[in-house]
Amino acid sequence: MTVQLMYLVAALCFILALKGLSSPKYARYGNFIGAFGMLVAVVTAYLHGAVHNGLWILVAVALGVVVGIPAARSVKMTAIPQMVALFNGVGGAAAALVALAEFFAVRDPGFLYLLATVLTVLIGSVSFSGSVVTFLKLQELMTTRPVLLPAGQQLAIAAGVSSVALCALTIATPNGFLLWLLAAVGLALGVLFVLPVGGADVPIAISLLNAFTGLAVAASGYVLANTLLIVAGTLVGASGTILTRLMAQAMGRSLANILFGAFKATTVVAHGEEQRTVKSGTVEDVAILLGYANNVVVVPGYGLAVAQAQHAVRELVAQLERRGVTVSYGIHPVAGRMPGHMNVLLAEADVPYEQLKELDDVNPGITSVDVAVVVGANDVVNPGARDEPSSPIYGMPIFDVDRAKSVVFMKRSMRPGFAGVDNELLYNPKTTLLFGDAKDSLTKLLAAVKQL
Amino acid sequence: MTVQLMYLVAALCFILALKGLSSPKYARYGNFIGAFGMLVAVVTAYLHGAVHNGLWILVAVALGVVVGIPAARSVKMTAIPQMVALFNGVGGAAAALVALAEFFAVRDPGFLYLLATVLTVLIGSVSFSGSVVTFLKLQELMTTRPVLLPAGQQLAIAAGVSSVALCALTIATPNGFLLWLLAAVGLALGVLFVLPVGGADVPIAISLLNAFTGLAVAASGYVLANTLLIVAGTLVGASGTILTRLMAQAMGRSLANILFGAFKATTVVAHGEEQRTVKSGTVEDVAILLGYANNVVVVPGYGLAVAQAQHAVRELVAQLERRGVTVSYGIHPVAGRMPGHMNVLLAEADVPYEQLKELDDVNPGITSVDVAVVVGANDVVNPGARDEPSSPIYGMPIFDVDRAKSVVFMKRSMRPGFAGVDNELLYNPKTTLLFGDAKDSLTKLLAAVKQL
Amino acid sequence: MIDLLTIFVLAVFVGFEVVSKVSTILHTPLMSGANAIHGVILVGAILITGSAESTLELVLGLLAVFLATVNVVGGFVVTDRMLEMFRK
Amino acid sequence: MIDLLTIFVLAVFVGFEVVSKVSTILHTPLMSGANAIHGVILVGAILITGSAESTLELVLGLLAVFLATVNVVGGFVVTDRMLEMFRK
Amino acid sequence: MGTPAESRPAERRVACVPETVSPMVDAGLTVHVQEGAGRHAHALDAAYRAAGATVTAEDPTAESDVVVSVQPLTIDQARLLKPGAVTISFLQPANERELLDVYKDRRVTSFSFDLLPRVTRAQSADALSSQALVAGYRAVLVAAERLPRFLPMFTTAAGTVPPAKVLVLGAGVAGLQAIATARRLGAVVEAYDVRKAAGEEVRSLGAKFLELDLETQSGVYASVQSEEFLERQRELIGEHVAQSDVVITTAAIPGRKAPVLVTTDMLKAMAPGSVLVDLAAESGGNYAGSVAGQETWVGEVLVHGALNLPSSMPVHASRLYSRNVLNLLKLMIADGEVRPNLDDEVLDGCCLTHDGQIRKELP
Amino acid sequence: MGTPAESRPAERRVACVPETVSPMVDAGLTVHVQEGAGRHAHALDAAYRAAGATVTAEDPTAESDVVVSVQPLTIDQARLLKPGAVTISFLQPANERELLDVYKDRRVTSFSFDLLPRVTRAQSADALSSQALVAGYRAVLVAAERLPRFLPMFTTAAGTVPPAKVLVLGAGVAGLQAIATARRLGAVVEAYDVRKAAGEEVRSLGAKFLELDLETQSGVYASVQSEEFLERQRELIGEHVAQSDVVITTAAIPGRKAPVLVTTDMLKAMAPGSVLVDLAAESGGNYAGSVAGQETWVGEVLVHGALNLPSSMPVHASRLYSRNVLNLLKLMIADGEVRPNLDDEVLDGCCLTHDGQIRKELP
Ligand SMILES: NC(=O)c1ccc[n+]([C@@H]2O[C@H](COP(=O)([O-])OP(=O)(O)OC[C@H]3O[C@@H](n4cnc5c(N)ncnc54)[C@H](OP(=O)(O)O)[C@@H]3O)[C@@H](O)[C@H]2O)c1
Ligand SMILES: NC(=O)c1ccc[n+]([C@@H]2O[C@H](COP(=O)([O-])OP(=O)(O)OC[C@H]3O[C@@H](n4cnc5c(N)ncnc54)[C@H](OP(=O)(O)O)[C@@H]3O)[C@@H](O)[C@H]2O)c1
Ligand SMILES: NC(=O)c1ccc[n+]([C@@H]2O[C@H](COP(=O)([O-])OP(=O)(O)OC[C@H]3O[C@@H](n4cnc5c(N)ncnc54)[C@H](O)[C@@H]3O)[C@@H](O)[C@H]2O)c1
Ligand SMILES: NC(=O)c1ccc[n+]([C@@H]2O[C@H](COP(=O)([O-])OP(=O)(O)OC[C@H]3O[C@@H](n4cnc5c(N)ncnc54)[C@H](O)[C@@H]3O)[C@@H](O)[C@H]2O)c1
Repeated sequence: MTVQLMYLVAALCFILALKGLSSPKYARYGNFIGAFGMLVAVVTAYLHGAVHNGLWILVAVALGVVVGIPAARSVKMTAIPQMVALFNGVGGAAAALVALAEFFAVRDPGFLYLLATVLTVLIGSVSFSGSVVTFLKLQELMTTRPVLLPAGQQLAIAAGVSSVALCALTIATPNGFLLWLLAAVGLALGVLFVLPVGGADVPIAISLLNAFTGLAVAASGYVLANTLLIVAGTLVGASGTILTRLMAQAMGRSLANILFGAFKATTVVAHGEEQRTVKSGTVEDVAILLGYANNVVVVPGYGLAVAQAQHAVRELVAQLERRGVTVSYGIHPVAGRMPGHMNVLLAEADVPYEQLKELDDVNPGITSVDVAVVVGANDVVNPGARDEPSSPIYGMPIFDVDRAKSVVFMKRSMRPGFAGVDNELLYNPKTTLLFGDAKDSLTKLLAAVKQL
Repeated sequence: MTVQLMYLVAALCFILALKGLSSPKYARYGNFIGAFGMLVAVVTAYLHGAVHNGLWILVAVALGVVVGIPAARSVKMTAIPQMVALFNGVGGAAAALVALAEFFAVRDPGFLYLLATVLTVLIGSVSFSGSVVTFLKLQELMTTRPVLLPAGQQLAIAAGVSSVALCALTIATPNGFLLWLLAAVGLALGVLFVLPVGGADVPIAISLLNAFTGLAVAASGYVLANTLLIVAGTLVGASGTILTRLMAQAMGRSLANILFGAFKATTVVAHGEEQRTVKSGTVEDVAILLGYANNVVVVPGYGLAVAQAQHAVRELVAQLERRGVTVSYGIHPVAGRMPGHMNVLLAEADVPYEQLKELDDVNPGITSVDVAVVVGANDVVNPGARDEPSSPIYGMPIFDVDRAKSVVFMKRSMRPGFAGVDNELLYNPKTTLLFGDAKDSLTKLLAAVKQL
Repeated sequence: MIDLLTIFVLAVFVGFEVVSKVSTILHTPLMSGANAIHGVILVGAILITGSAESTLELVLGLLAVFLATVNVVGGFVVTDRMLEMFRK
Repeated sequence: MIDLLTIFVLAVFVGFEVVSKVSTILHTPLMSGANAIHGVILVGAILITGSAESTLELVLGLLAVFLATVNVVGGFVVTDRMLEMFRK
Repeated sequence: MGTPAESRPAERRVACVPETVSPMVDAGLTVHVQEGAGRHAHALDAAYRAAGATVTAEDPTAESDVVVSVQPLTIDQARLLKPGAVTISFLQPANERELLDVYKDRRVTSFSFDLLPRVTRAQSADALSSQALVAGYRAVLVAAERLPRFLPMFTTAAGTVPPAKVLVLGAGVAGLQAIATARRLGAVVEAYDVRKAAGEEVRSLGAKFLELDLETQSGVYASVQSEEFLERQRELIGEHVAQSDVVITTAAIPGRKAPVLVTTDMLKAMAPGSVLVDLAAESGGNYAGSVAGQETWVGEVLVHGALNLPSSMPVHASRLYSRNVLNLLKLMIADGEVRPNLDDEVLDGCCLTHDGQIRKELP
Repeated sequence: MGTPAESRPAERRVACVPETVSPMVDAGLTVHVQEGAGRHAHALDAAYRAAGATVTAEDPTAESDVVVSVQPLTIDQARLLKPGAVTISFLQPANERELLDVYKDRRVTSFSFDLLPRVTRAQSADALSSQALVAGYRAVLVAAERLPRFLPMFTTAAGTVPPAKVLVLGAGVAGLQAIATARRLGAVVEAYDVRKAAGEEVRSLGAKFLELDLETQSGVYASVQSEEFLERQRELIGEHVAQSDVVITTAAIPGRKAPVLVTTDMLKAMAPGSVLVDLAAESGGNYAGSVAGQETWVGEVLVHGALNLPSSMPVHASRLYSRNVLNLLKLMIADGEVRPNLDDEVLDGCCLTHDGQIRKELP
């Protein structure tokens, strides 16, 4: 009874953890609560369940800690996604192993029990091998482009069918060997599943595999008749599924497309011309970027005027200031299409004159600017004017926003500005593009910042 | 098994129903889904559980339908709250009766079972009698003011203590008579609980009793070992509790205050001077009012200028127009503090001239205006200027917004305008007051309308 | 038993989450809808009546069935009426 | 059995509701946090190892314990690192 | 009702425009307008005729029961008035003693907009307000045209031009409108007034209110200030004047000489090319040296003594004025006849002569 | 470097203001300014001295290697120039044949802002733009002062005044600025231009662009239009002119006579008191009857033929111009000496005479 209660407490912690992790304000607390819940669960399980082999278990846990913590600590920020993939994979493997071990321990298993067992083994191994492949991809230990095996599709179908058959068979005639075979087929299936996914879709695949692992854990909960595993696994499975869908939406891909696309081996093309990639973000991304910045410079241009977004930009700036962000406007001498175009607009929107900064006010301190928001400007922030003597706009002074910590670029398309010159800044890895009419984007951004 | 599955389906429907009911867009579907789930549950229960007395049950159900539907159909919109109270009460009674009946049916009950039984009986009867009293209050069959019995507080404490004692006693020595006694004490407790609640707090009390009934149902679920009852009852209990808190917040009262206030018999004073009541709404109320209107007129005044809310009002109007609401501005000749004050402001915010309407454009069609939004104006909408020859402003033409279907009045306080004359419109039952700086209110309103 | 407790806890969460962001104007309809839902006690009433053996049980049960039915049908109908304004 | 199913359904709802409005920038931390949570399989691994009778079971169990531990500690630590930007 | 052509020099407005003829006719009046009365206000005789008025070659004063004009009638015209006739105009009682005596002798009932009580009911007849609106707007245009600088800020390839600083002294109707117009043109505006309520009003137009360390007046109208007070005020205003590119002064006290707020020293401290527009020039000037209708250079600063600015925008000024006249007339008309009831607080307030008596104390 | 006082009539700007003296000195020049050169622009001799210039009693033209001015030098001045000297000014090559011949003979290297190529690099030296900015702003002030009506809308107790309608023809730099200024003052603004891109530019200022049913030109500059085209254009513009209270015309084709867009008939159809400001008056006028520097009445409509509007706002116009001069000079200075490199596309484009040759075909 006490044990069960402790498990319930842990389950509660997990729910709260997920809840916290969904809000920027409470995300860190969420993570702590989750860790706390885990501690409760593990200690309870150890005290109550480690009847035998207590020492061995301690050793294994210690080993895990020794491996896991330094790995997580030392990984570079940019390499975190593959790390997550790896952790996910080992989780899946653990679930499969638990089900296998339990299978050998139990006598006379029932139907539902067997069903749960095979599911755990299958999903766990898919998750494991899939995760390992995504890890290899992201770590660039193999190509990041979609890998299309000669008969990949057929192979995948074959693996799928045989895994289902093996499941049925194992349930009908419970047998250790069949289960091992199922695990092997699962491993193959995982590899075949992830190989054709390429480039930008890999994180979505990781999220899906994460949800899979959650389901495997839930299924293993049935196997062990342990409510905590069921609840926690289901939570992860459900939230992971939603999350996968959200991620796919955020990248403008349909989930079905990715899932079946993977098997149909649709090539995933990188955006941009000449195969150059740009990073396009969502309103929420940008909102968080801005909301948690200290120092923001807004550089308006002709697009602000076209969109008649002067009021919208002022509202956004006011909202950011309410959050304690320091914001100023960088007014370029030739922004817009007539001298003083920006002045006219911003005066109309009642932007205080003191917030208007010129080139010489902004550029010297630009490296300490957290986010430079380029609203419908283009030529006036084109680093080519500074760096490329061959450029037709060479020699025009610009706002050096490429030296800011990050750049948000609002425009409708990849078209160049007045001078017709391509802008290197668009392809800068620091730059997040927010496509769409400036007024629209700003209005949405305002709403999103308010939600933070 | 099928039965259980059907119950699960019903539980699912209830969850979806509550989810739907929390969003204006899906509220009606939510209600339908709830009703559908109920149908599933009841039919299942009947087919599976009505081993005996099937006909009797049908008769009772038919009677219930015959009484319930006409009552719900014919009640006037203004009398709906008391109807809800009544329905809630009979629900509580039913729960108590079920627990009683079950008590007489079962042999050799365990501790938890008994606990659940006494809780059901107690809470059910509190909910029943409490609801009846709120019904009487709202229907004005008794005074709506807090009723303070001579020793009300002592009585309530006595009833509370004796009910706890009776519970303990019943669990210790299961006995039908004690249970009946408990029910009686519960009834008394319910009456004592609600009597001191007055005026504006009655709906909050209803909501709390509603949550109580939910808990009673959940407890009866334990008694009957029926998961559906547990889930549905808990859902209602939990959401009802949250809802009660939200309602209290919306009225600016703390829940604790109301709960203990009820026993401490704090008088609830109506707002306003000379005991006249005004209706002050929340931003969300007003947002829904506006968002679902067809025809809105905004009447700005000096307060708009003081708050410098010209941009904010334009944004709100733009958002409403995006929702398909027709909006115009009523510009009074002497609004503000200089001729053309409103023109200057609204031109600055780039409000198109065509949207500015004069007295003669607005007044003739005012009765078909769904909402008139008075933003920091006062004298120019004071019906006294039209109706009261003794008023110092008698004879000034006004916007007849009191003839619109409803009025939203944004101002910071109950202070009068330039002329220093009290404004009857503030006390008009059609009027919802939104207190606070106009710019603030408008900005919040904008956010709220976007959420619809 | 612990399973029922788990169910209870989870249901509490669902109940909290699901209504946590409701706007004021929906307070009353939501309350009324929830009110109709707890009319599910009708299921309990039917079950108890269906297995009633003494007259007392029968009478209590039938009364409960009647009251619960009123709760259910009245609740849903009244909620629907309140929601008419959202028909748009 | 049906209780476990109910638990499952309710947990699905809680899972859905709880993350339904998360902003893009939190996608990765949330995924990573959820990932750490499914490391709760460690509990299963401990239980199974704790009652292991054959060597096979023991080996499998210990391997599972090790892997699950990596999942748990790595997951929480890495999530925390990602969330550093929200410290403000 | 008769509308003679304005005969005072440089008056370009007209007391009745074609648009208001038809409501007057509806009210039961026959309207006579002198030929060419609306000439400066671009109101053609043909338009008057089309609206239902009779255009007379001669001055219609002698034949009319009601004579409306902007400026007071001349003594000669006044002598033509029918006994018991009604006149409506600005009368500037302090300057027009002789005229009043004529009115008194001829038992004329004369109304002056200068004296109209500023109660809510009378707002629609408040010609002081409507003409102050015009004056405030024009004052900024006059200043902007004379200023050798931009009012708005411009960031251009040829350098950045800072916004001009405009200081408005006196925030009555004209002052507020000047603030609004200067802000529209992009200037940075500061304003000052002795009245307490003015602070909020100024800020409500987005301008800065100067909080001087002076006891200031509450109430709607400014009253006469002591010379010490003004001395102290000038001290405090001084530095703000020096930092401004444009100063517009509108401070007035009803019926009195305007307070002196700006001194020659202050002007000398302003940037070369700056402009002062003194709307109070006609009542003595907020700068002692300003002369109504003249521009003078004080060092490198141009001082524009405003003379009848509303008249420089005759079309709309006349239209507003003419509406004010109509609305005042409506208060007097009963059963199609002009029969002013002097029990009415509004008419009582602005009636100067009636039945052979001068009804107000003159300053 | 020398800056003579402007000697052409009614020129109030100056080619070098005190603010730009010190950067010029920094660039290695010695700056001579004629006494009183900055008088109209409120730039005092003392200020020049303080900034590091030498103020000379005589015209410094004869002693200078570089002579900067706003208007072209007079023939007499040109005769004084050192051989090989550099001059910078507007030159209006079409009207100044004789001067060019003098320059040619004296082997003067002359640069004209009229011809500056409008490439990105040259923007900071683009005096046509900077002066057009001033002209566009002033045009609206001129119109607003002359209009007997309000530009903004007012709802007052004395009735509602509708906003004035302003029509801007030609949406180049000056036209766009006129649009912006008129909008600031609250007018309802429409505009038209033959260039395709102008539509978006006009709308980006919140004004309405007239979509006429004409094939219109793409590209940055307008080219010469056929007479049929103009005929058709006038037809379509006609009714918009009639409905406007103010028309501001700025249409120009570089180096040519301005296209005629407005006819007398159109003006006659406007409301009495309306105003036309023709910024193209100096190059023939967008209305054939407008004369630069004169105001004429066409029926009840006032036609203002603008003459050198930037000069009416000398302080800021000079400041911008002087910055343009500085920025152009910077392109010529190498090692502290003025040595224009005519391979530079910008200098090449605006160099009219060099080394005894006239380098451009004159129209
Ligand atoms: N200031 C002057 O006096 C003057 C006069 C003439 C020329 N110029 C020249 O104009 C240029 C000014 O630079 P700039 O940076 O201001 O403008 P720009 O370089 O022309 O860039 C404007 C950008 O705004 C985007 N845009 C247009 N409409 C938009 C909308 N509705 N929403 C969001 N984005 C929109 C366009 O991209 P999308 O199409 O992809 O949206 C474009 O990239 C300079 O090259 C300057 O030399 C200036
Ligand atoms: N137009 C003219 O030429 C002129 C000139 C002089 C006088 N008047 C007179 O001024 C009056 C104009 O009428 P009106 O209806 O425009 O104004 P009003 O009657 O003076 O009412 C203004 C209302 O705005 C509220 N308010 C002030 N600041 C606010 C803020 N920051 N946020 C929200 N509300 C705010 C005030 O209530 P709280 O304090 O409770 O917020 C007040 O009730 C008329 O009586 C007119 O005769 C007009
Ligand atoms: N209730 C109504 O219907 C109504 C109508 C119009 C105006 N008013 C009010 O009447 C008042 C006066 O308006 P007005 O334009 O006729 O005033 P005005 O022309 O008589 O004076 C102009 C301003 O100068 C100010 N002033 C006087 N001495 C000053 C000094 N030493 N320093 C600085 N400022 C000084 C006055 O306070 C006033 O604001 C205002 O409050 C206005 O709102 C009311
Ligand atoms: N790239 C740069 O650095 C830069 C700098 C300044 C200006 N410009 C561009 O140069 C162009 C011209 O500017 P400007 O002010 O010198 O022009 P301008 O003074 O030569 O002419 C004014 C306007 O008149 C228009 N026009 C000519 N014939 C017309 C007709 N028949 N009807 C109507 N309109 C007619 C022209 O299209 C032009 O827009 C604009 O596109 C401007 O944006 C570019």
